[in-house]
Amino acid sequence: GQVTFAQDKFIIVQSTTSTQNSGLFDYLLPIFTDKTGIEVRVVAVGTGQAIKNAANGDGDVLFVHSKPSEEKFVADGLGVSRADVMYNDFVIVGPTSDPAGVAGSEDVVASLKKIAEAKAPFASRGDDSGTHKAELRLWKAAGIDPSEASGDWYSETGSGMGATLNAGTGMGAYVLTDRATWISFGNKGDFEVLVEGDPVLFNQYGVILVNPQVHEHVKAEMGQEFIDWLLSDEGQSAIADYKVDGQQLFFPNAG
Amino acid sequence: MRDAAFDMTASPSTLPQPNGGEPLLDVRDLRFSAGGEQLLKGVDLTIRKGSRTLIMGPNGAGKSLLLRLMHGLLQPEHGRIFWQGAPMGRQARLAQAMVFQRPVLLRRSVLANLKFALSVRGLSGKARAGRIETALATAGLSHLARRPARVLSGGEQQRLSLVRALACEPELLFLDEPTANLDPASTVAIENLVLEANARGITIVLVTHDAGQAKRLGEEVVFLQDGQVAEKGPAGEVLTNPQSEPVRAWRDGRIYLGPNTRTIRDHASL
Amino acid sequence: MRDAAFDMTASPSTLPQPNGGEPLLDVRDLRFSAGGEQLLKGVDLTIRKGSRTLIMGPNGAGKSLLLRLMHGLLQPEHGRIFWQGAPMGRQARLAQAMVFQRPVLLRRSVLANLKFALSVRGLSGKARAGRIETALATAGLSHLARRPARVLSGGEQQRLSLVRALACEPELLFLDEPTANLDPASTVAIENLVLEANARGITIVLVTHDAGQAKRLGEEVVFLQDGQVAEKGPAGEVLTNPQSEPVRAWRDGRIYLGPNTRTIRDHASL
Amino acid sequence: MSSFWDALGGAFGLVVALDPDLMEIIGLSMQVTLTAVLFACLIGLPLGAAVGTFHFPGRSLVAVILNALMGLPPVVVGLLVYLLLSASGPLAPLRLLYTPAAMVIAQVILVTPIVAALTRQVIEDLNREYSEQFASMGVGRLDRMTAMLWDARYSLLTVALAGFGRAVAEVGAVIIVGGNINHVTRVMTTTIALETSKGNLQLALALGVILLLIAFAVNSCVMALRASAVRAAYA
Amino acid sequence: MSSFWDALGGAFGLVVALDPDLMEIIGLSMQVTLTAVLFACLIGLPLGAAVGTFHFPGRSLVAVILNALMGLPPVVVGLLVYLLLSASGPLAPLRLLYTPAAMVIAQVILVTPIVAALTRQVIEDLNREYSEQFASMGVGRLDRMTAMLWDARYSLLTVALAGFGRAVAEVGAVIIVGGNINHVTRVMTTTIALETSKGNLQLALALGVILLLIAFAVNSCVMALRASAVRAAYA
Ligand SMILES: Nc1ncnc2c1ncn2[C@@H]1O[C@H](COP(=O)(O)OP(=O)(O)OP(=O)(O)O)[C@@H](O)[C@H]1O
Ligand SMILES: Nc1ncnc2c1ncn2[C@@H]1O[C@H](COP(=O)(O)OP(=O)(O)OP(=O)(O)O)[C@@H](O)[C@H]1O
Ligand SMILES: [Mg+2]
Ligand SMILES: [Mg+2]
Repeated sequence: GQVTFAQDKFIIVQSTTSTQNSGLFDYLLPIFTDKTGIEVRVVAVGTGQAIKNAANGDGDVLFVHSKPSEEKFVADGLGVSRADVMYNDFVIVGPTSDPAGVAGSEDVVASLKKIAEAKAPFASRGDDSGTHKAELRLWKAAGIDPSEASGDWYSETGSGMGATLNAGTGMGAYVLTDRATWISFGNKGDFEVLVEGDPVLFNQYGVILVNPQVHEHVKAEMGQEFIDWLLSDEGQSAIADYKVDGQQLFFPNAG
Repeated sequence: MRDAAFDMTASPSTLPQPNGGEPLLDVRDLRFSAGGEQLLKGVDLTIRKGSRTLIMGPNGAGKSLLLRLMHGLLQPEHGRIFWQGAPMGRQARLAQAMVFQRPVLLRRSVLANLKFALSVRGLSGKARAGRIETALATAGLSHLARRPARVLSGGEQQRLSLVRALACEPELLFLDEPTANLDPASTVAIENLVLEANARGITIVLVTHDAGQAKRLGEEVVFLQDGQVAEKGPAGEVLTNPQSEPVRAWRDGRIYLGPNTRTIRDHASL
Repeated sequence: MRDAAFDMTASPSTLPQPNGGEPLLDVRDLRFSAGGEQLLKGVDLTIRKGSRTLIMGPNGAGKSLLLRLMHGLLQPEHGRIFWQGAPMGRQARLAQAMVFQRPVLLRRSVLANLKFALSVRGLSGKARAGRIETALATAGLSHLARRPARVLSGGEQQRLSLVRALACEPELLFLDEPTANLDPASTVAIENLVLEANARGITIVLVTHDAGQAKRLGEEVVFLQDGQVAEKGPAGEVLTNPQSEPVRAWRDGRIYLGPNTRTIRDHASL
Repeated sequence: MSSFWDALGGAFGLVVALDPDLMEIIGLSMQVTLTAVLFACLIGLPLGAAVGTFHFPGRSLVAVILNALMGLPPVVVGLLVYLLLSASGPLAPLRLLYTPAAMVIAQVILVTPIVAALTRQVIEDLNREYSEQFASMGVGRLDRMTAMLWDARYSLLTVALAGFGRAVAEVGAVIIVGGNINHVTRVMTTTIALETSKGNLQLALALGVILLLIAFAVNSCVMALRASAVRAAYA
Repeated sequence: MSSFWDALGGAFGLVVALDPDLMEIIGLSMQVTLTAVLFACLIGLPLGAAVGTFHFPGRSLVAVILNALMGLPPVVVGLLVYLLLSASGPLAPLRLLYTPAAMVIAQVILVTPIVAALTRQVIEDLNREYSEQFASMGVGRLDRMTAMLWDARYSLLTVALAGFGRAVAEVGAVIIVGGNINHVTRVMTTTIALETSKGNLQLALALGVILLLIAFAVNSCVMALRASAVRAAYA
């Protein structure tokens, strides 16, 4: 550790837009700060940018949802260790008119095939984020290469989840989104969840302490305290308690 | 000074008609202030149709201001200006033209300056080309037609702005020291031009500091001093036999230390 | 015309010294072109210390250009200018001052214009205040000190720019038609001011179209015509008994239809 | 920053190799920006000239509003256009959302106030010199405006270039109404934003350098044209 | 758009109720923007004046570069400043990343070229009038610049306001170097971007309207000060 001045009693968490946009942090962090006096400053950016920023040492804790990238981060020695914190799931949302007729399906791969056959508009994040990577895995499972239709029925928005949802509702396109962002999203229009419940739609969040041996100014003690609290019974139940419109957004699964 | 209340209600037709042409422009108890100071202090003036009126007086007397007001470029603070019996309007200004003391030329060639002025009056094509040619020849600027107007010499600029105004064939022409920067030959030429224009029926109002010019051109002289008319009358009389102290002082090249001079010291060393 | 090759190598000390003061400014075969035309075509001129030189000539002859070149504001295309024997530099310009034909005043008050000019010369505090007061009184502008300089009348602007230049106490003063817009009293006053300054040792170079003024002020007259010196010599001789046709034409108020006039028609109606 | 030079080299390599994807993006950037600046000038120049020339009640209010609109946040403009064009918006039938046309609309809204506000200032300064002469000549309103726009054209070039700078650099509005859709509405700035969010910071920077070079080229062309026009005017 | 009016009403309610969160955000916006504009003017005014006044080799190149830099993409500026200030960057010891100071730095880089390029044009126009008189008087370089900056001050106000507009509306750069951290670096524009990505479009728009009103208020104050200064000068 290092000497910590009063005004220095904060840590920086590099995280993704889904945790921020869903309002989870607004709920969670005051509880932690009240208890420990440690302020948590969240920088919410794309997964890739968050990992890059953390690799540069511009954060004490990394809190994202892209397991392979996270494991590589630790394997590269940039992070101390990785722990599962919570999960939620992906869903496919789309217009109630449902031009591809996928409503009510629990088979996401079959649904994607239908969408591709119908050439129904589909908005992809196209930004290499955790969500985008998950989507690409699903297309691959369906045996479809949507990039061939890029600019046609398949739109890569190259933007965050919220921006992609805005685009989707704007153009009436199906979107694969994490449930948390969707539930707290304010511009739903006539969209609703059409496909959900497929086990492959599982979305795991992990937390990593940035390696203080690589970046010596990393506030390891306070960062670890935050991680420990997230993984503790208290942190886990706080996550479970966070609800929007009566719906639980994240499901704790530490340990 | 006249009674303002009376003048405000006076209509030009009720005023005595001076002999000569009928009144073209009537100025009644004109006052004007700027920057917190009264610069014109009740000027009465009648410009008769076809006449040549010379406005004279020391620097800062208000000659240029008076021209601006008569031309409708400034709004009087008090008093009235009538154009052919009716209050001044845009129509009146279109029948007038003015050559400013400091010529304002567009950032274009000599030719384009003339073109612009004429096309504003609705002229184009052959008619315009003809007039432009005449104007250029008159100003002795034919060989400079394509030069940017801003690089002309002082005298050339003055000549250009004069023929630009004349080319518009106004009924009334205001000239503010139009020969100040001209060589003797150009001065003679411009004076002849003014007399010719006047002979064609164009009414002339000219500001000058040159007593010789005033005698050559003037019919009527209006002598301004400190924003007021000190004396007016036929040019011969006013200039050769002035009745007022300001004109006498002016003629002798003296400073008039009248009641409105703030301190004697102000002008002492001039 | 002189041989250019010779002039380029000539140093002023090898040149014959005219009687009177030593040469302050030497102009050798000066040529200048702009817009594709040669406007000065080889001018030779010596300004002696303490002298009064009048530059005269018709509009567009190149008088103002010559002043600009002598003051170092333009670079000659050919030929040389020497200041006290050495090539012109910034130092020379600081010893000179110029009153432009069209006064350039800062967008500030009359007072601030004077303040600025003097502080550029390193004056401030009491010394500056004193000089400003004198300058304002000299120009008869004391009561207008706080007025924005841009709203002054034409004559007031000219007087202001003159005293602004004088206040800097130059060794050499260029005056480009400084009384063109002045009333008779101011003209007399400015002429006296110029004579006084000259008596204090300030060398004067003055452009004018006024033959009377030339006679009153002039020692040396240089007559320019079409970018060339048509005649030069003592004022009395040149003006009363001109040897060259251009000056004779000028004196008689005629247009000189010399070899360089493009067409007769150009100037015919002027 | 050695990885930056690698990225820059790589990006230049793509340009030199005329990589079709990058060319498409650069082309669309220029097309959208130049169209937007053209329209912004068509509206902003006369508008600014009118406010700078004429006296009418509320004139200074209009001037202040134009100045304030220079601070129009791109995201807000994007949202506004999005709400107008979106499927549930009033202009939905035009089906312009997520097309280059939508991006042009957003940029026109963004750039017009800049052009208008700066034009107002330039024309107001010139008008101080010309207005009495024009009034004396009886020049009509339209003629006054066009004459001053013409005579101030060299100063107004800088104004147009300021508008170009704003448009070419802009990302907040175009990403909302264009959606940064690959092969459809992806331009330089949205690509830079995307690469940034992917964590490809060096590539993003390299693309930024290329964008700046393009802006530099456009500015150079404009200034060269201007210089030759000035020369022609004096020849 | 009735929900927009609700949102606007709600947002105004927050302003009227002096909602501490919103006040904090507005306050930081103004603080960052005004500081940035101040520095941008301190650099850009003399720089633009120098380029507009003096003849030196490469002068027109510098003018073109300044013009081109008006098209500096905010994201690129953000990245550049990020890479400089990042823990692995050369200026890491300053520990400025994710602080308002970093946002100011980014905005200064963004706004300075705008101020400088527009100043150059204004001063160049004035210099055409003054330069001979100044040369005649032997006015030194510094005095020339300051005299012209002073005499052109009313026109330059519009330039400064253009810089203010750019800074106050800017989001791309400040979100990268500031991080949009609640209570630390969250300003109006990043809040608008955040609410947009949350899909709270109406709230985002309402915040945009408030931002515009603030910009309008700032412009009004500046113009009112100007007007009273003009009046004082003529009194
Ligand atoms: N806007 C203004 N504010 C303050 N004073 C002004 C304004 N306009 C003109 N003046 C003053 O009014 C007076 C008269 O100006 P005017 O230009 O009419 O003089 P003039 O008689 O034409 O003199 P000159 O022979 O020098 O041209 C001058 O003292 C001038 O300073
Ligand atoms: N930059 C330029 N480009 C083209 N022609 C120019 C330029 N500058 C001056 N001239 C021309 O040079 C000639 C001489 O100009 P100058 O101002 O020296 O005349 P002047 O003798 O002072 O005349 P005036 O008595 O009218 O003041 C004029 O015909 C003018 O049009
Ligand atoms: Mg006058
Ligand atoms: Mg001259």
